[in-house]
Amino acid sequence: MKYLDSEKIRKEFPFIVKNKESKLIYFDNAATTHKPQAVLSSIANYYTYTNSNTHRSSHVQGVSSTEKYEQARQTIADFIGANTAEIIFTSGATDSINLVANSYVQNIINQGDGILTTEIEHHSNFLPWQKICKTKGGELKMISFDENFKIRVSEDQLIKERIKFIAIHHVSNVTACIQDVKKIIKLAKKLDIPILIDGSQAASHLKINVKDLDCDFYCFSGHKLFGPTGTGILYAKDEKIRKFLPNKLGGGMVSHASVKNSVWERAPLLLEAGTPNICGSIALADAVKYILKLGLDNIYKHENMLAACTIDVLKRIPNITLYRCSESSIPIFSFNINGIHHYDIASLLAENKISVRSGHLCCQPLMQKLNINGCLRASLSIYNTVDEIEQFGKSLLKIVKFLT
Amino acid sequence: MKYLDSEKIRKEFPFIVKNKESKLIYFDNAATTHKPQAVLSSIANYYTYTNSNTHRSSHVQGVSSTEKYEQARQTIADFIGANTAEIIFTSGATDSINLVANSYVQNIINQGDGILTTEIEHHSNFLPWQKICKTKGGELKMISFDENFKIRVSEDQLIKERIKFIAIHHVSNVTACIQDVKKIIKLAKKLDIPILIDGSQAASHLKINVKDLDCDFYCFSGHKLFGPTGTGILYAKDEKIRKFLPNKLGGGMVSHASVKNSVWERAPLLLEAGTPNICGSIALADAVKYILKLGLDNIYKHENMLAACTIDVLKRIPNITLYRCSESSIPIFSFNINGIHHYDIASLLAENKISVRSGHLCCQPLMQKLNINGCLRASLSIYNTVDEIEQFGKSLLKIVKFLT
Amino acid sequence: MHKGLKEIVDSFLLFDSWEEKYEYIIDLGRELDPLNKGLRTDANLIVGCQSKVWLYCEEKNNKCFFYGDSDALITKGLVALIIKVFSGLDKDEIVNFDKAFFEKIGLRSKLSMTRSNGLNLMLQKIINFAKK
Amino acid sequence: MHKGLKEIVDSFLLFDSWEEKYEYIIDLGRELDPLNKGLRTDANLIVGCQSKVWLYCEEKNNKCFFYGDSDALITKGLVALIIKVFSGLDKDEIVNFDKAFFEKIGLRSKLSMTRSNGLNLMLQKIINFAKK
Ligand SMILES: Cc1ncc(COP(=O)(O)O)c(C=O)c1O
Ligand SMILES: Cc1ncc(COP(=O)(O)O)c(C=O)c1O
Repeated sequence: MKYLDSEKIRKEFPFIVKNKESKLIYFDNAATTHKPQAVLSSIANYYTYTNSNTHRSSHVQGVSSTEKYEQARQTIADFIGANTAEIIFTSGATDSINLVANSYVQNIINQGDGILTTEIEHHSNFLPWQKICKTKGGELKMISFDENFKIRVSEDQLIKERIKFIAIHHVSNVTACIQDVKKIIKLAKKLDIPILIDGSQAASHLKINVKDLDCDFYCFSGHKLFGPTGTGILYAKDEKIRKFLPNKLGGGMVSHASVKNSVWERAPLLLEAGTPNICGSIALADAVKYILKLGLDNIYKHENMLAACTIDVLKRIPNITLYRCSESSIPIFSFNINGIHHYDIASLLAENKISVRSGHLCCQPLMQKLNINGCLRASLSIYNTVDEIEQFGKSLLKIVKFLT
Repeated sequence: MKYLDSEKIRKEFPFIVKNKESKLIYFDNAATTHKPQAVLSSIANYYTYTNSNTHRSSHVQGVSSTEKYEQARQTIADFIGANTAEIIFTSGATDSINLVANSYVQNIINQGDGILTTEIEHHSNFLPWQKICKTKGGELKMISFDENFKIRVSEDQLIKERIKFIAIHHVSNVTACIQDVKKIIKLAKKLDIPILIDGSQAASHLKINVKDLDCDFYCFSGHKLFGPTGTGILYAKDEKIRKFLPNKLGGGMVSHASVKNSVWERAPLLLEAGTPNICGSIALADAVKYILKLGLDNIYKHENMLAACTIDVLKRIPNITLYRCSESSIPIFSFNINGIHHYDIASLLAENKISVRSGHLCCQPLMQKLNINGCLRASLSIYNTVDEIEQFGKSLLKIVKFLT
Repeated sequence: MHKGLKEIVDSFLLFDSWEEKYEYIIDLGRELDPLNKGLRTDANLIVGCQSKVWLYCEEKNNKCFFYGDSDALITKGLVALIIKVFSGLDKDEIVNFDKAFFEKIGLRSKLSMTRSNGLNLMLQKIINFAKK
Repeated sequence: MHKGLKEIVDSFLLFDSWEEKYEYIIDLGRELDPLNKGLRTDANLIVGCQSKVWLYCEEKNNKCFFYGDSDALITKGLVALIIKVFSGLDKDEIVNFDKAFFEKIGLRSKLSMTRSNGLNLMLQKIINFAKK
């Protein structure tokens, strides 16, 4: 029944080790995860042994820094089944999505064209499309979803609404729902509509293969994947990346520059102007290696076990409303307790050394749809334990009683 | 005569300590500097004790992470004499400059307007303006410079060329020249022309006060300032930052979002969409604290001493041409040796464990102006020593002999 | 420190458990004068991420008076506490108020630079009002 | 490993100092057949950051032949070395060429994924030519 050795894993995370005594329970992993020692060591080692600017030097550290950086790109490419030259390093999922918006989508949307997305998106995968529609006279269209938060697109809608671009989440940071993106991508491909998948909440939980999915764009942040802050990935299909116009210009992205004219490099370098987050990207690759060592299958099964426990515990709370997919999902639990403000509960959980998120979770359109002003969210990761879940349940019960 | 204790400083840089045995000489500090232990510890401590997403959580780590991040902003603001709300965290100088280009300059340049810059700029402070001129029908105009690489602007030029924006370097990464930016800013202010100063090569060498300078924008990268990769700063004057239209949209930059409409946050949060490089920015503030502890006055004097030594050594090299300001400058030395390709010399210096840069140094317009295809660059920092300079001189002599 | 403040600090020092502390805070909220419906407007709303705070500022005879509300129990209690602290002071007293007070009663984190609960913004609004 | 390669590796093993090694490399460059002026075109230019490399590829009787030049002495030597290694091989031999060879002679770093000297791009061009 045990897919991962959680005791061993907990020892590999300095944050968990340091908070052992204080018995802190960290259930805000959908916001950001902690980092294993392997990642901290990767950072320290880079600055101690390699540190140098990339792509420009012939000296030993310069070459070695470039090699490590490009190997990191290879590691990420392998992780999601892409070609190396299809991986762009960004500063996070928000940066990745905006890069697609500014360098590509902006140039293909004309008056009256539709961009299709959902009300379940994180603001980062919603606002950029809203802006393009505003500036280019396009229309932002919504995909409907059922009571399980599963989205449904029809060929009919795509045609009728003149959809020229689709942007959807792979897994929601509120509902935990794993969307059947493959089916939607297939439909999009049939009509030759480029499609972006926001994998921010998928990459640390599911095995991803972008070639198998056949999407045009896929993105995620490093910091939600046991990697450092300030790192992110954009996968862009070769045929699409060629059409990108750079939004950021500077060192490293031109082969020739003069007062009159400049000749650009090829992607991905074209899209990584300036000194990149060299150390961050290398450490992110080491986070990926850490995940691969544990095995995504094991992680998925282990987290399913944790999810089942959490559901059991939450069922015992009176007047609870879960906003959650009952089908395939990851260990995220968004909920409200009737008559009690989510913020009151989050505050008192914090007093009880349990960290959960409360608020609109950067998903205001969904909150409006659900007709709530926010909710609580407990989100688990590989280092969380059944004991913690039970403690969470007990504290929650006590707090609910206290507040009613 | 000794302003800094270099032996003590060397012990504070893990990279230098680890390379002590191999006697590596790192003279590529204009590309990137090494990081003191204080910065490495800052990173490790953040991930071990604080790690959490900012601006959104009520739980203990969330609050503490936000506080540390905002304190970092305060530290940087104090460092350059700005108000806290005028500091935007970016991923580097290139990112900062492009932010100004995309969020502000793009909206003020019309057909026939001029943008004024120099042929001495780094590509990162050149290509964005070239692009805006191309797309908006503006004209890219050049400031002339004397044999010392000092630039000279006249009121006449500003008026005649219909200049609507000025972007210049504070210190050049090739010529080491410290420009009298204050004088130019004064002129710009007189005609109400917004002006950006690229301080990438200034921030680790000179005391900067943006209020005293009175520029509208000032920027630099963290990694050239003993801080981590993937960090950078943009200072934007309060009255200007209010006019920025965000180029990147996502979590944390709206106060209200709905399918119909969104209401934006105020700057600087408006311009920092998505999870920022929290750890990186905090570590950058710790790098700044490290600099302040040494004292910029001491650094400046110490580096002047190193520069004088280097000049002495280079004078002994036959057939050398220095591309360098003989007046106020920082310890950067760009040169060629007549009849020998710069790359050949850099390669052999690398064989001799001396790291210098060779090539166009991301300054192709300047190379064209100088009528060269590239050059060598030795750039020093606080941990470099007189011994290293002498060793460099000896090796260089030997190599030049070998190649002629 | 005026007498009301001293009383508050003393109360906080007595609490052994979070239950006691928050019972006190929530009770403060219950005792808060209800905000005039006409003042519960968007103009008086301070938008934080998690709970709503309304705050109305008024000057009478050189003293400042504050009226507020929140949709969350604990936040409402904190709004009441802040009003208790600042209402009736003159502008100078508000501007020079020693914020260590909030530290003393262990609420620093609730009032820090986060946008999460709007309390920091509320404090800023009060101080800005006093600075005008 | 063809005989020419063995010879190169053996030479490199004998070098005690950088002077010897680079004398050998530079000499290789001096012995390189000069590139036909008509082939020193932008189309044959491989733009690296630091030194220029021209490379022209040709197939004759199922064998590949390469001609090249550089503006830097050492790069020219390395161009000569690479041409020595690959010229005269058939396409399959090139595609399957064991790149550990460059490691053996201590030039891995000069041929790595950096754009700094164009040598890596040169190698890529040769391999791409062979793959066509
Ligand atoms: C003068 C100058 N400006 C801008 C930059 C760009 O900095 P970064 O590559 O860190 O974005 C550099 C760094 O090479 C520089 O020296
Ligand atoms: C589904 C989803 N998309 C996008 C994002 C934005 O990620 P980041 O803030 O790291 O850019 C998040 C993170 O909160 C997310 O959960």
